[in-house]
Amino acid sequence: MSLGAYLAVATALFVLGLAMMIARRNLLYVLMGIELILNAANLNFVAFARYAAPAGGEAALRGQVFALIVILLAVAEAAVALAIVLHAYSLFDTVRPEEPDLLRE
Amino acid sequence: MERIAFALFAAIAVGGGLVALFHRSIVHSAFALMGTFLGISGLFVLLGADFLAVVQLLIYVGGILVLILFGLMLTKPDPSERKLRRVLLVLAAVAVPAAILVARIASAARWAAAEGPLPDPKPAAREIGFLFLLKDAYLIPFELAAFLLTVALVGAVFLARQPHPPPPGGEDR
Amino acid sequence: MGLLPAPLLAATLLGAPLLVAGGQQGNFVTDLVAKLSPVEIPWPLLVLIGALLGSGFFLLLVFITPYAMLAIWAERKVGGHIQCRIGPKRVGPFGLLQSIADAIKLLVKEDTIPAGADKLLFVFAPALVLASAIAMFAAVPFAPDVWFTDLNLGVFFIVAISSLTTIGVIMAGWSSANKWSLYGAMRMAASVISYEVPLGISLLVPVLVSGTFSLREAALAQEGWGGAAWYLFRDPFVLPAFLLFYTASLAETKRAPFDLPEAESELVAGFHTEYSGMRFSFFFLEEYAAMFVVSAIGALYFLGGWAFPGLTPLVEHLFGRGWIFNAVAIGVFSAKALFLVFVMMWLRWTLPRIRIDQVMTLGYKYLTPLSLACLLGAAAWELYVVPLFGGGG
Amino acid sequence: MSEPARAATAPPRPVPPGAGDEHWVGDLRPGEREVLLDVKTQDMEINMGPQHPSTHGVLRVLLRADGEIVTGAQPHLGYLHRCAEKIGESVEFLQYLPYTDRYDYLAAMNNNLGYSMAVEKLMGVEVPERAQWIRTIFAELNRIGSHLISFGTYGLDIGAFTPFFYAFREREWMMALFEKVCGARLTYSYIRIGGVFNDLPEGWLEELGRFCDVFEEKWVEYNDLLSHNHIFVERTRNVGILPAEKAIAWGCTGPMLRGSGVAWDLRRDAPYSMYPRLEFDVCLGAGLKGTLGDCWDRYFVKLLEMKESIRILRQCLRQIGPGPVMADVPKTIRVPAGAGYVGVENPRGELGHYIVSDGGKISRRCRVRGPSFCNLSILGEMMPGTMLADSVAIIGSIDIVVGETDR
Repeated sequence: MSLGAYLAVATALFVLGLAMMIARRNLLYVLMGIELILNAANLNFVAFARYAAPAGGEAALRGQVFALIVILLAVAEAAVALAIVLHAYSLFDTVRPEEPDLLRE
Repeated sequence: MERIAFALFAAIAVGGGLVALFHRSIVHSAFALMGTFLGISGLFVLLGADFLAVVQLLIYVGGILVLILFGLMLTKPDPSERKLRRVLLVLAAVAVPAAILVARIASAARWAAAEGPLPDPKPAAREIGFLFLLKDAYLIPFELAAFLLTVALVGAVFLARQPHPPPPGGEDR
Repeated sequence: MGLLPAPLLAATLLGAPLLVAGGQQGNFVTDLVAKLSPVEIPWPLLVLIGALLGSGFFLLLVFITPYAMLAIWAERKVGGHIQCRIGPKRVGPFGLLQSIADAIKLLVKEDTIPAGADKLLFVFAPALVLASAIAMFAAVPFAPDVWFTDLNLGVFFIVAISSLTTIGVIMAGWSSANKWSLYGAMRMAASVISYEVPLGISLLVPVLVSGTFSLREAALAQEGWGGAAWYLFRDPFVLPAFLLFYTASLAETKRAPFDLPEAESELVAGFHTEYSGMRFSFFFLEEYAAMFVVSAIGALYFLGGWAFPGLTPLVEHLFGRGWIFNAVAIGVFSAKALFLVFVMMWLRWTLPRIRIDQVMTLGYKYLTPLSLACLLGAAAWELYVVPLFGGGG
Repeated sequence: MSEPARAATAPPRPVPPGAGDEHWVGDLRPGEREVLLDVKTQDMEINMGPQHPSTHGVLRVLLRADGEIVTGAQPHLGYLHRCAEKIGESVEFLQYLPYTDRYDYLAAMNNNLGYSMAVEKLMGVEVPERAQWIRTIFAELNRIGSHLISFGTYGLDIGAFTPFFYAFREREWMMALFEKVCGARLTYSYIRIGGVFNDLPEGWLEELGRFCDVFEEKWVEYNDLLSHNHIFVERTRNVGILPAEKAIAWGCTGPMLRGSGVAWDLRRDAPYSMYPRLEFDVCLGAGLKGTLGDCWDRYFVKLLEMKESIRILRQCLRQIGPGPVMADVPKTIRVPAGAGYVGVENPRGELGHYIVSDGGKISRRCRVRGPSFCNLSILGEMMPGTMLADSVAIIGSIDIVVGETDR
């Protein structure tokens, strides 16, 4: 498989995640979109690392290490984001991202 | 043959993403996302990142997805979700050409040693552990990640709690 | 009935990464194909073949089903004897064929889908649950040279795959359009999220001691004349870790006293209230497969795998490490794993069920800190005490 | 106010500030309580029953639940209604006796006794002494059998399967004893108006003595198996606490009332049959494991009563003498005009019969006060604020027999 194929999948996932964040009216969709984007990025990291250093070694693992840290960040982000969503839901009684607009007033 | 496996996993990943984006029911979207995560896990395997593939399964499917499902059960979906916005279609229309374009660019660029079949991957779990802890290269990111997780845990618990103490008797539960 | 392809497809999906992750080593199905083929087949193709044949059909039909049937029979027999009854005895000798009769009954039963159910997810959920059970089963080695696939991340993989079961259960509970099912699903999600942490951490103790995620390598390292090589006796922190692991695995496999997702006196039948016939039997199969898998992990990682003091070294001494040794190893290993399964049954028929808040309290307040303490203690032991005795780390 | 057909039409029961400290299950500290209660959720209505494993028959309880926490409960009765009282006003006195078996089918002897005594009181019949002894023996033996079922099913409710079978082992013997006397195993109609149907067979009393010996051994086993099981205690202590005043105010009787520490037992306080000549204690809940009046207390009172019944049985065995077992009662019973109420201490509480006669063969009014029915009425009061699993424990500890709540 060529690197391009992996990149294509990653791009598709990235755009889908972006679309999900922009177009769907639910904070949880935003959360899911972010996860998709992070996954796409991870795929890129790993694919580049694999093709950059096919022989293995530390260089080949760098991408994986980065991806691992991204996954860790995603976990933290998901926990906090979910807490924010629930918080917003209990305050505004909605999960639409455009409703909480207290700062505008 | 690797092509077939790749096509399978890529189809699962992208198909899951598409369903997640376009399905009217958010619960279906969340379950479709599981397909995406599984597909990406498979792609990781094909890329020789077996440790990462299992981590992907464990964290995304076992952790984040369950969290999202919990969130779904605890919130009320918006009724206006029933009608999808046109933006969605436009973006989806952008996604496919963009992916093809990136693929073209990527294959046109001269990446080092990207030609020909790659040697078989080696198991990476132990090496990643060494990288993180023994060779000092990634010790600080590792510690920072641990610190971040702790902070996120405390923060999430703090955030999810009631913002104000409920007024006596006037709580509209 | 478009039901059977679903688990097979799911098994393939899971089996492919599973076997690739095992490297080119393959399993005996792929070995056979490679040997028989006149031309050399590239390994990814072998992997796919292995996934299709080995993981899907082979494990499901040849191994899990008979095992689960036997386990279900044993459960009823054990329950019967604990309760001053006899248990099944009419169908076949000692009622041994009772499970087959039950299976036939389940197969010919009407397959109902509730009117309000989400049909797609309702049908897919049991397939997903069963597929994860198959994939878990595939990673268990039975003897030094008998395994479906030798993963270098074996136990890690099993823990990860077991989370798919959770998703399947949530899916089943949500799609049934039944509030009791939903309760079961949410209880499952809550208890699994809480208990995955102590389960994983307590498993890290033998991982730390053995230095490998591979179940097979860990078991190989515990062979020897005495039982002293068993990790259980290696240091004072592994035994508590084993108890913590066993407790947490009860919750993971939703066995009593943690059987809240299907607590029949509270939730009717929990997440599988609306299921009937074949689909119901899938949940059943998964439960027993999961029981066996966690018991196998316990046996391989804590109880010395296929080593038995006096017996296996003797066999090795007499016959070498040939097929006789492997056969004995399978016997010893199965006995250990099945003993742990038996203890699970014993507990089920003895203990009352605990409440959901008590489950959470136990998980977060006691098991998690204790398992962390065990991990720290074991690490310190390996670092400071083992070198005193001249052991290498 | 008419009862709302669905709980939805009733105003939601407000959760008191601090989530009802007295109701609260377990020992959650304030912080934990907030974590449990903070997320904004909708209450969900669930039908527990009529087909539910732990409603002990065809009871239907409409629960309103916020996640795992029950915020409202409304029992709906009538799925097993068989017009027992109306039948009592349509058939002759003796013909009605078999119907009494069917209200609390686990304590049919006690039901027979209650009805017979009510009719006897109106007729002014003097029951021979031996018959009185036999009646007492059977009432106590059936109390043991009924409490055994209660013990076993309570284990099932909490999730322990095995005690049920242990309880059935002894109950089987008890039923065999009944079978030897009257040929029936569940609905006996053995105690008749004026005495009992026939005398005891040869050797029966000796076997009863053996039963008492064995049962006392097994009683210890039950306690080991369930009463002091840590999980069981944790599941039932401080759950469904019923203070004494409340129990009295809601008209609870039997183990339900005694579990709250109120010493009220008709056998002692309104003695009938041979009870005045027997020595026994009224078993009370003492808050041994938790608060007084919790589920564990109600459960343990029943266990203690089984032991007390054995004590009574032994005294009966010592004192019973030969004699007739039936008073001189005509074939067709005509009851003089008048009205009378007789309450007897059933395993589940006070079973009362209020009979009005106009002097004919058929009673004018036959009112039955069922203990399960009265005890069940408090359900809606006890449930809010508990958890779903506790609601099962509470229903189990109230120990209803739906045949009796609906009659």
